[in-house]
Amino acid sequence: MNIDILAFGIAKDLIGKRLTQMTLEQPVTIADLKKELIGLFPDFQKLSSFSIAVNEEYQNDDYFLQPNDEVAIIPPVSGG
Amino acid sequence: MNIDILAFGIAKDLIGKRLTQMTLEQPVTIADLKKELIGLFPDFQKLSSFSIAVNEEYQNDDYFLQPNDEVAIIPPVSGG
Amino acid sequence: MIQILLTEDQLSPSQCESFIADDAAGGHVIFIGTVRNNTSKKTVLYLDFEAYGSMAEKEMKKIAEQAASKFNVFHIVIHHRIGKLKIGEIPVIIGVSSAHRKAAFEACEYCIDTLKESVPIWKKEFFEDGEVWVAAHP
Amino acid sequence: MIQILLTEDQLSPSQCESFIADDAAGGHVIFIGTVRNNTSKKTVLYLDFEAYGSMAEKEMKKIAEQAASKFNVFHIVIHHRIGKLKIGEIPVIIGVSSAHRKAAFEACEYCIDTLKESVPIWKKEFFEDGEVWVAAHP
Repeated sequence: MNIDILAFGIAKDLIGKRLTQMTLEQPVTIADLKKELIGLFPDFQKLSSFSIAVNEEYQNDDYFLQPNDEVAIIPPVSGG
Repeated sequence: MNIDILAFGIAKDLIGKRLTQMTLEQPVTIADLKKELIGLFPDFQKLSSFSIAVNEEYQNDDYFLQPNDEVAIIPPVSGG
Repeated sequence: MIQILLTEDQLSPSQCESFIADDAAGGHVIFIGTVRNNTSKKTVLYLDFEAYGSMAEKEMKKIAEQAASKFNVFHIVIHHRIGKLKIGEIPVIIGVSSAHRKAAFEACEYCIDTLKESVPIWKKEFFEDGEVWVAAHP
Repeated sequence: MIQILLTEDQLSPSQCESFIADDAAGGHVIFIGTVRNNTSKKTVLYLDFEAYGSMAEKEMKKIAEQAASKFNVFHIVIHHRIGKLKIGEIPVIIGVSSAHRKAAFEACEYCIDTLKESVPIWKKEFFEDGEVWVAAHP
Protein backbone atom coordinates (compact mmCIF):
# COMPACT_ATOMS: atom_id res chain seq x y z
CA MET A 1 0.00 0.00 0.00
CA ASN A 2 1.01 3.62 -0.46
CA ILE A 3 1.33 5.77 2.64
CA ASP A 4 1.62 9.54 2.72
CA ILE A 5 4.12 10.62 5.33
CA LEU A 6 4.45 14.08 6.83
CA ALA A 7 7.84 15.11 8.12
CA PHE A 8 8.59 18.01 10.47
CA GLY A 9 11.62 19.76 11.92
CA ILE A 10 14.84 17.93 11.31
CA ALA A 11 12.93 14.96 9.81
CA LYS A 12 11.81 17.23 6.98
CA ASP A 13 15.42 18.32 6.45
CA LEU A 14 16.64 14.70 6.40
CA ILE A 15 14.02 13.56 3.90
CA GLY A 16 14.21 16.78 1.92
CA LYS A 17 10.48 17.49 1.82
CA ARG A 18 7.46 17.87 4.06
CA LEU A 19 5.26 15.30 2.31
CA THR A 20 6.62 12.05 0.96
CA GLN A 21 5.00 8.82 -0.21
CA MET A 22 6.23 5.32 0.58
CA THR A 23 5.10 1.97 -0.76
CA LEU A 24 5.01 -0.74 1.91
CA GLU A 25 3.79 -4.35 2.00
CA GLN A 26 0.90 -4.93 4.38
CA PRO A 27 0.79 -5.78 7.25
CA VAL A 28 3.17 -3.03 8.33
CA THR A 29 3.79 -1.82 11.84
CA ILE A 30 5.31 1.44 12.99
CA ALA A 31 8.46 -0.52 13.86
CA ASP A 32 8.64 -1.64 10.21
CA LEU A 33 8.15 1.92 9.00
CA LYS A 34 10.93 3.20 11.28
CA LYS A 35 13.30 0.48 9.97
CA GLU A 36 12.42 1.45 6.40
CA LEU A 37 13.04 5.15 7.13
CA ILE A 38 16.43 4.41 8.70
CA GLY A 39 17.32 2.28 5.66
CA LEU A 40 16.50 5.11 3.27
CA PHE A 41 17.84 7.94 5.46
CA PRO A 42 20.52 6.58 7.81
CA ASP A 43 20.80 9.95 9.62
CA PHE A 44 17.52 9.14 11.42
CA GLN A 45 19.66 6.90 13.62
CA LYS A 46 21.60 9.92 14.82
CA LEU A 47 18.53 11.61 16.31
CA SER A 48 17.94 11.49 20.06
CA SER A 49 14.71 9.67 19.19
CA PHE A 50 11.78 9.94 16.83
CA SER A 51 8.14 9.04 17.17
CA ILE A 52 5.35 8.34 14.73
CA ALA A 53 1.93 9.89 14.98
CA VAL A 54 -1.03 8.36 13.17
CA ASN A 55 -4.09 10.52 12.59
CA GLU A 56 -2.62 13.12 14.96
CA GLU A 57 -2.07 10.72 17.86
CA TYR A 58 1.19 9.20 19.06
CA GLN A 59 1.27 5.43 18.42
CA ASN A 60 3.57 2.67 19.63
CA ASP A 61 5.90 0.51 17.55
CA ASP A 62 3.40 -2.37 17.39
CA TYR A 63 0.62 -0.31 15.78
CA PHE A 64 -0.46 -1.62 12.32
CA LEU A 65 -0.75 1.10 9.72
CA GLN A 66 -3.92 1.29 7.61
CA PRO A 67 -4.14 2.55 4.02
CA ASN A 68 -5.76 5.91 4.78
CA ASP A 69 -3.84 6.76 7.92
CA GLU A 70 -2.24 10.20 8.17
CA VAL A 71 1.29 9.30 9.24
CA ALA A 72 3.71 11.87 10.64
CA ILE A 73 7.35 11.63 11.70
CA ILE A 74 7.84 13.44 15.01
CA PRO A 75 11.49 14.12 15.81
CA PRO A 76 12.35 15.31 19.36
CA VAL A 77 9.99 18.21 20.10
CA SER A 78 11.31 21.56 21.33
CA GLY A 79 8.34 23.89 21.72
CA GLY A 80 7.77 26.37 24.52
CA MET B 1 10.19 54.71 80.90
CA ASN B 2 7.50 55.74 78.41
CA ILE B 3 7.13 53.69 75.29
CA ASP B 4 5.13 54.62 72.21
CA ILE B 5 3.33 51.62 70.83
CA LEU B 6 1.86 51.28 67.35
CA ALA B 7 -1.07 48.92 66.89
CA PHE B 8 -2.38 47.53 63.60
CA GLY B 9 -5.28 45.43 62.38
CA ILE B 10 -7.25 43.82 65.14
CA ALA B 11 -4.71 45.04 67.73
CA LYS B 12 -5.70 48.61 66.89
CA ASP B 13 -9.37 47.67 67.33
CA LEU B 14 -8.68 46.02 70.72
CA ILE B 15 -6.72 48.98 72.06
CA GLY B 16 -8.99 51.51 70.41
CA LYS B 17 -6.27 53.58 68.75
CA ARG B 18 -3.28 53.29 66.45
CA LEU B 19 -0.76 54.99 68.74
CA THR B 20 -0.75 54.46 72.49
CA GLN B 21 1.79 55.22 75.22
CA MET B 22 2.66 52.91 78.10
CA THR B 23 4.80 53.54 81.17
CA LEU B 24 6.98 50.55 82.10
CA GLU B 25 9.73 49.94 84.68
CA GLN B 26 13.12 49.16 83.13
CA PRO B 27 14.45 46.58 82.41
CA VAL B 28 11.51 45.39 80.37
CA THR B 29 11.46 42.57 77.86
CA ILE B 30 9.00 41.90 75.08
CA ALA B 31 7.59 39.09 77.23
CA ASP B 32 6.88 41.68 79.95
CA LEU B 33 5.23 43.99 77.45
CA LYS B 34 3.00 41.18 76.16
CA LYS B 35 1.95 40.30 79.69
CA GLU B 36 1.14 43.96 80.37
CA LEU B 37 -0.92 44.20 77.16
CA ILE B 38 -2.90 41.07 78.04
CA GLY B 39 -3.53 42.47 81.53
CA LEU B 40 -4.91 45.72 80.09
CA PHE B 41 -6.71 44.17 77.11
CA PRO B 42 -7.57 40.52 77.89
CA ASP B 43 -8.88 39.94 74.32
CA PHE B 44 -5.24 39.74 73.15
CA GLN B 45 -5.28 36.23 74.58
CA LYS B 46 -7.97 35.23 72.09
CA LEU B 47 -5.79 36.00 69.08
CA SER B 48 -4.12 33.15 67.17
CA SER B 49 -0.85 34.84 68.15
CA PHE B 50 0.75 38.26 68.16
CA SER B 51 4.29 39.45 67.65
CA ILE B 52 6.20 42.56 68.55
CA ALA B 53 8.36 44.46 66.12
CA VAL B 54 11.00 46.87 67.37
CA ASN B 55 12.30 49.49 64.96
CA GLU B 56 10.56 47.65 62.11
CA GLU B 57 12.14 44.25 62.85
CA TYR B 58 10.52 41.23 64.51
CA GLN B 59 12.07 40.57 67.94
CA ASN B 60 11.84 37.63 70.34
CA ASP B 61 10.33 37.58 73.82
CA ASP B 62 13.72 38.02 75.52
CA TYR B 63 14.55 41.30 73.77
CA PHE B 64 15.02 44.26 76.18
CA LEU B 65 13.19 47.39 75.11
CA GLN B 66 15.10 50.68 75.00
CA PRO B 67 13.62 54.14 75.64
CA ASN B 68 13.57 55.31 72.01
CA ASP B 69 12.52 52.07 70.38
CA GLU B 70 9.63 52.16 67.91
CA VAL B 71 7.46 49.33 69.19
CA ALA B 72 4.65 47.81 67.12
CA ILE B 73 2.07 45.12 67.90
CA ILE B 74 1.78 42.72 64.96
CA PRO B 75 -1.33 40.54 65.10
CA PRO B 76 -1.53 37.59 62.68
CA VAL B 77 -0.75 38.97 59.23
CA SER B 78 -3.06 38.36 56.27
CA GLY B 79 -1.59 40.17 53.29
CA GLY B 80 -1.47 38.90 49.73
CA MET C 1 17.25 43.55 40.21
CA ILE C 2 14.53 43.87 42.83
CA GLN C 3 11.54 46.20 42.83
CA ILE C 4 9.18 46.61 45.79
CA LEU C 5 6.03 48.71 45.78
CA LEU C 6 3.37 49.32 48.41
CA THR C 7 0.65 51.57 47.09
CA GLU C 8 -3.00 52.59 47.27
CA ASP C 9 -3.18 52.66 43.47
CA GLN C 10 -4.24 49.87 41.12
CA LEU C 11 -1.52 47.32 40.41
CA SER C 12 -0.44 46.62 36.84
CA PRO C 13 0.59 43.11 35.70
CA SER C 14 2.11 44.50 32.50
CA GLN C 15 4.28 46.92 34.49
CA CYS C 16 5.56 44.00 36.58
CA GLU C 17 6.19 41.94 33.44
CA SER C 18 8.20 44.79 31.94
CA PHE C 19 10.34 45.12 35.05
CA ILE C 20 11.42 41.46 35.00
CA ALA C 21 12.02 41.29 31.23
CA ASP C 22 15.59 40.37 30.33
CA ASP C 23 17.19 39.25 27.07
CA ALA C 24 18.95 36.46 28.92
CA ALA C 25 15.74 35.22 30.57
CA GLY C 26 13.79 32.30 29.16
CA GLY C 27 11.13 31.99 31.85
CA HIS C 28 8.91 34.52 33.57
CA VAL C 29 6.47 33.46 36.27
CA ILE C 30 3.88 35.91 37.51
CA PHE C 31 1.57 35.40 40.45
CA ILE C 32 -1.49 37.64 40.55
CA GLY C 33 -3.62 37.54 43.67
CA THR C 34 -7.20 38.75 43.34
CA VAL C 35 -10.03 39.37 45.79
CA ARG C 36 -12.31 36.32 45.82
CA ASN C 37 -16.07 36.70 46.08
CA ASN C 38 -16.32 34.14 48.85
CA THR C 39 -14.52 32.70 51.84
CA SER C 40 -15.68 29.54 53.65
CA LYS C 41 -18.80 29.75 51.42
CA LYS C 42 -19.71 33.22 52.73
CA THR C 43 -20.20 36.01 50.18
CA VAL C 44 -17.51 38.69 50.44
CA LEU C 45 -18.49 42.27 49.51
CA TYR C 46 -15.02 43.83 49.58
CA LEU C 47 -11.73 43.81 51.49
CA ASP C 48 -9.81 46.53 53.25
CA PHE C 49 -6.02 46.16 53.48
CA GLU C 50 -3.97 47.95 56.11
CA ALA C 51 -0.17 47.89 56.39
CA TYR C 52 2.62 48.87 58.74
CA GLY C 53 3.97 50.51 55.64
CA SER C 54 7.65 51.13 56.34
CA MET C 55 8.15 47.69 57.90
CA ALA C 56 6.07 45.95 55.19
CA GLU C 57 8.32 47.40 52.51
CA LYS C 58 11.42 46.23 54.39
CA GLU C 59 10.00 42.73 54.85
CA MET C 60 9.04 42.46 51.17
CA LYS C 61 12.56 43.54 50.22
CA LYS C 62 14.03 40.90 52.57
CA ILE C 63 11.86 38.21 50.99
CA ALA C 64 12.95 39.18 47.49
CA GLU C 65 16.60 39.20 48.59
CA GLN C 66 16.23 35.77 50.21
CA ALA C 67 14.58 34.40 47.06
CA ALA C 68 17.35 35.89 44.93
CA SER C 69 19.99 34.19 47.07
CA LYS C 70 18.18 30.81 47.22
CA PHE C 71 17.21 30.53 43.55
CA ASN C 72 19.05 31.26 40.33
CA VAL C 73 16.92 34.17 39.11
CA PHE C 74 17.42 37.51 37.37
CA HIS C 75 14.71 39.88 38.57
CA ILE C 76 12.03 39.91 41.23
CA VAL C 77 9.14 42.35 41.54
CA ILE C 78 6.69 42.47 44.45
CA HIS C 79 3.82 44.95 44.34
CA HIS C 80 1.19 45.09 47.08
CA ARG C 81 -1.84 47.32 47.22
CA ILE C 82 -3.56 48.62 50.36
CA GLY C 83 -6.92 50.24 50.99
CA LYS C 84 -10.38 49.13 49.95
CA LEU C 85 -10.46 46.50 47.16
CA LYS C 86 -13.47 45.14 45.33
CA ILE C 87 -14.02 41.57 44.10
CA GLY C 88 -11.63 40.76 41.25
CA GLU C 89 -9.21 43.58 42.10
CA ILE C 90 -5.53 42.79 42.63
CA PRO C 91 -3.93 43.11 46.08
CA VAL C 92 -0.62 41.52 45.10
CA ILE C 93 1.57 40.76 42.09
CA ILE C 94 4.84 38.86 42.25
CA GLY C 95 6.97 38.39 39.15
CA VAL C 96 10.24 36.50 38.71
CA SER C 97 12.44 35.94 35.66
CA SER C 98 15.20 33.39 35.22
CA ALA C 99 17.24 31.67 32.53
CA HIS C 100 15.44 28.37 33.19
CA ARG C 101 11.82 28.20 34.27
CA LYS C 102 12.12 25.95 37.34
CA ALA C 103 13.93 28.61 39.38
CA ALA C 104 11.32 31.23 38.49
CA PHE C 105 8.46 28.97 39.60
CA GLU C 106 10.20 28.15 42.88
CA ALA C 107 11.19 31.74 43.66
CA CYS C 108 7.74 33.09 42.84
CA GLU C 109 6.00 30.56 45.07
CA TYR C 110 8.55 31.16 47.84
CA CYS C 111 7.88 34.90 47.72
CA ILE C 112 4.09 34.67 47.94
CA ASP C 113 4.20 31.94 50.62
CA THR C 114 6.63 33.94 52.75
CA LEU C 115 4.85 37.24 52.16
CA LYS C 116 1.67 35.74 53.56
CA GLU C 117 3.55 34.55 56.66
CA SER C 118 5.61 37.56 57.60
CA VAL C 119 4.77 40.86 55.91
CA PRO C 120 2.85 43.17 58.27
CA ILE C 121 -0.26 43.66 56.15
CA TRP C 122 -3.76 42.87 57.36
CA LYS C 123 -7.02 42.42 55.54
CA LYS C 124 -10.52 42.82 56.84
CA GLU C 125 -13.29 41.00 55.02
CA PHE C 126 -16.66 42.74 54.76
CA PHE C 127 -19.77 40.57 54.53
CA GLU C 128 -23.43 41.56 54.35
CA ASP C 129 -23.81 40.83 58.05
CA GLY C 130 -20.47 41.87 59.49
CA GLU C 131 -16.74 42.14 59.11
CA VAL C 132 -13.70 40.16 60.27
CA TRP C 133 -9.92 40.54 60.42
CA VAL C 134 -8.65 37.56 58.44
CA ALA C 135 -6.60 34.98 60.41
CA ALA C 136 -6.76 36.96 63.66
CA HIS C 137 -8.51 34.23 65.64
CA PRO C 138 -7.87 30.48 65.78
CA MET D 1 -12.75 26.72 30.84
CA ILE D 2 -9.89 25.97 28.52
CA GLN D 3 -8.52 28.09 25.72
CA ILE D 4 -5.89 26.90 23.24
CA LEU D 5 -4.29 29.05 20.58
CA LEU D 6 -1.57 28.35 18.01
CA THR D 7 -0.80 31.43 15.97
CA GLU D 8 1.78 33.32 13.94
CA ASP D 9 0.76 36.56 15.65
CA GLN D 10 2.26 38.14 18.77
CA LEU D 11 1.00 36.65 22.03
CA SER D 12 -0.61 38.86 24.65
CA PRO D 13 -0.15 38.23 28.39
CA SER D 14 -3.02 40.57 29.23
CA GLN D 15 -5.38 38.65 26.95
CA CYS D 16 -4.41 35.42 28.74
CA GLU D 17 -4.89 37.08 32.13
CA SER D 18 -8.37 38.23 31.10
CA PHE D 19 -9.36 34.75 29.98
CA ILE D 20 -8.51 33.15 33.34
CA ALA D 21 -10.06 35.91 35.48
CA ASP D 22 -12.86 34.67 37.74
CA ASP D 23 -14.61 36.27 40.71
CA ALA D 24 -14.19 33.03 42.66
CA ALA D 25 -10.45 32.82 41.92
CA GLY D 26 -7.86 34.02 44.42
CA GLY D 27 -4.72 32.97 42.58
CA HIS D 28 -3.57 33.39 39.00
CA VAL D 29 -0.24 32.00 37.85
CA ILE D 30 1.11 32.97 34.45
CA PHE D 31 4.14 31.50 32.76
CA ILE D 32 5.63 33.55 29.95
CA GLY D 33 8.39 31.98 27.89
CA THR D 34 10.67 34.31 25.98
CA VAL D 35 13.43 33.83 23.45
CA ARG D 36 16.78 33.95 25.25
CA ASN D 37 19.79 35.66 23.70
CA ASN D 38 22.05 32.70 24.40
CA THR D 39 22.17 28.94 24.70
CA SER D 40 25.16 27.05 26.07
CA LYS D 41 26.93 30.44 26.03
CA LYS D 42 26.46 30.85 22.26
CA THR D 43 24.76 34.03 21.06
CA VAL D 44 21.36 33.36 19.51
CA LEU D 45 20.17 35.68 16.72
CA TYR D 46 16.58 34.45 16.44
CA LEU D 47 14.45 31.31 16.53
CA ASP D 48 12.10 29.78 14.01
CA PHE D 49 9.21 27.67 15.36
CA GLU D 50 7.45 25.08 13.23
CA ALA D 51 4.41 23.02 14.28
CA TYR D 52 2.35 20.06 13.17
CA GLY D 53 -0.50 22.48 13.73
CA SER D 54 -3.60 20.33 13.98
CA MET D 55 -1.92 17.76 16.23
CA ALA D 56 -0.19 20.43 18.32
CA GLU D 57 -3.54 22.02 19.11
CA LYS D 58 -4.98 18.63 20.08
CA GLU D 59 -1.99 17.87 22.33
CA MET D 60 -2.19 21.26 24.03
CA LYS D 61 -5.89 20.70 24.65
CA LYS D 62 -5.14 17.26 26.14
CA ILE D 63 -2.54 18.77 28.47
CA ALA D 64 -4.96 21.43 29.67
CA GLU D 65 -7.66 18.80 30.23
CA GLN D 66 -5.23 16.58 32.14
CA ALA D 67 -4.17 19.53 34.30
CA ALA D 68 -7.81 20.44 34.94
CA SER D 69 -8.53 16.89 36.10
CA LYS D 70 -5.37 16.60 38.26
CA PHE D 71 -5.54 19.98 39.97
CA ASN D 72 -8.38 21.99 41.47
CA VAL D 73 -8.37 24.91 39.03
CA PHE D 74 -10.90 27.13 37.26
CA HIS D 75 -9.42 28.15 33.92
CA ILE D 76 -6.41 27.25 31.80
CA VAL D 77 -5.10 29.12 28.79
CA ILE D 78 -2.26 27.93 26.55
CA HIS D 79 -1.10 30.15 23.71
CA HIS D 80 1.82 29.19 21.48
CA ARG D 81 3.31 31.20 18.66
CA ILE D 82 5.06 29.83 15.57
CA GLY D 83 7.27 31.39 12.90
CA LYS D 84 10.33 33.56 13.30
CA LEU D 85 10.81 35.10 16.78
CA LYS D 86 13.40 37.63 17.87
CA ILE D 87 15.19 37.80 21.24
CA GLY D 88 12.74 38.76 23.99
CA GLU D 89 9.66 37.78 22.00
CA ILE D 90 7.15 35.35 23.49
CA PRO D 91 6.70 31.84 22.05
CA VAL D 92 4.44 30.59 24.83
CA ILE D 93 2.09 31.79 27.56
CA ILE D 94 0.32 29.52 30.03
CA GLY D 95 -2.15 30.91 32.55
CA VAL D 96 -4.08 29.14 35.29
CA SER D 97 -6.54 30.43 37.89
CA SER D 98 -7.74 28.68 41.02
CA ALA D 99 -9.41 29.40 44.34
CA HIS D 100 -6.16 28.71 46.21
CA ARG D 101 -2.77 29.49 44.74
CA LYS D 102 -1.01 26.13 45.20
CA ALA D 103 -3.18 24.40 42.58
CA ALA D 104 -2.55 27.19 40.06
CA PHE D 105 1.25 26.93 40.53
CA GLU D 106 1.18 23.15 40.16
CA ALA D 107 -1.12 23.13 37.12
CA CYS D 108 0.86 25.88 35.37
CA GLU D 109 4.16 24.08 35.86
CA TYR D 110 2.60 20.78 34.79
CA CYS D 111 1.33 22.35 31.56
CA ILE D 112 4.65 23.89 30.52
CA ASP D 113 6.66 20.80 31.51
CA THR D 114 4.34 18.50 29.56
CA LEU D 115 4.08 20.85 26.59
CA LYS D 116 7.84 20.74 26.22
CA GLU D 117 7.77 16.95 26.25
CA SER D 118 4.92 16.10 23.94
CA VAL D 119 3.54 18.90 21.79
CA PRO D 120 4.75 18.59 18.16
CA ILE D 121 6.43 21.96 17.85
CA TRP D 122 10.07 22.38 16.88
CA LYS D 123 12.43 25.30 17.14
CA LYS D 124 15.52 26.01 15.13
CA GLU D 125 18.14 28.28 16.68
CA PHE D 126 20.01 30.62 14.36
CA PHE D 127 23.55 31.64 15.32
CA GLU D 128 26.03 33.84 13.51
CA ASP D 129 27.82 30.74 12.21
CA GLY D 130 24.98 28.29 11.67
CA GLU D 131 21.66 26.88 12.76
CA VAL D 132 20.45 23.88 14.74
CA TRP D 133 17.18 22.07 15.47
CA VAL D 134 16.96 22.19 19.28
CA ALA D 135 17.08 18.80 21.07
CA ALA D 136 17.25 16.82 17.81
CA HIS D 137 20.59 15.19 18.59
CA PRO D 138 21.88 13.62 21.82
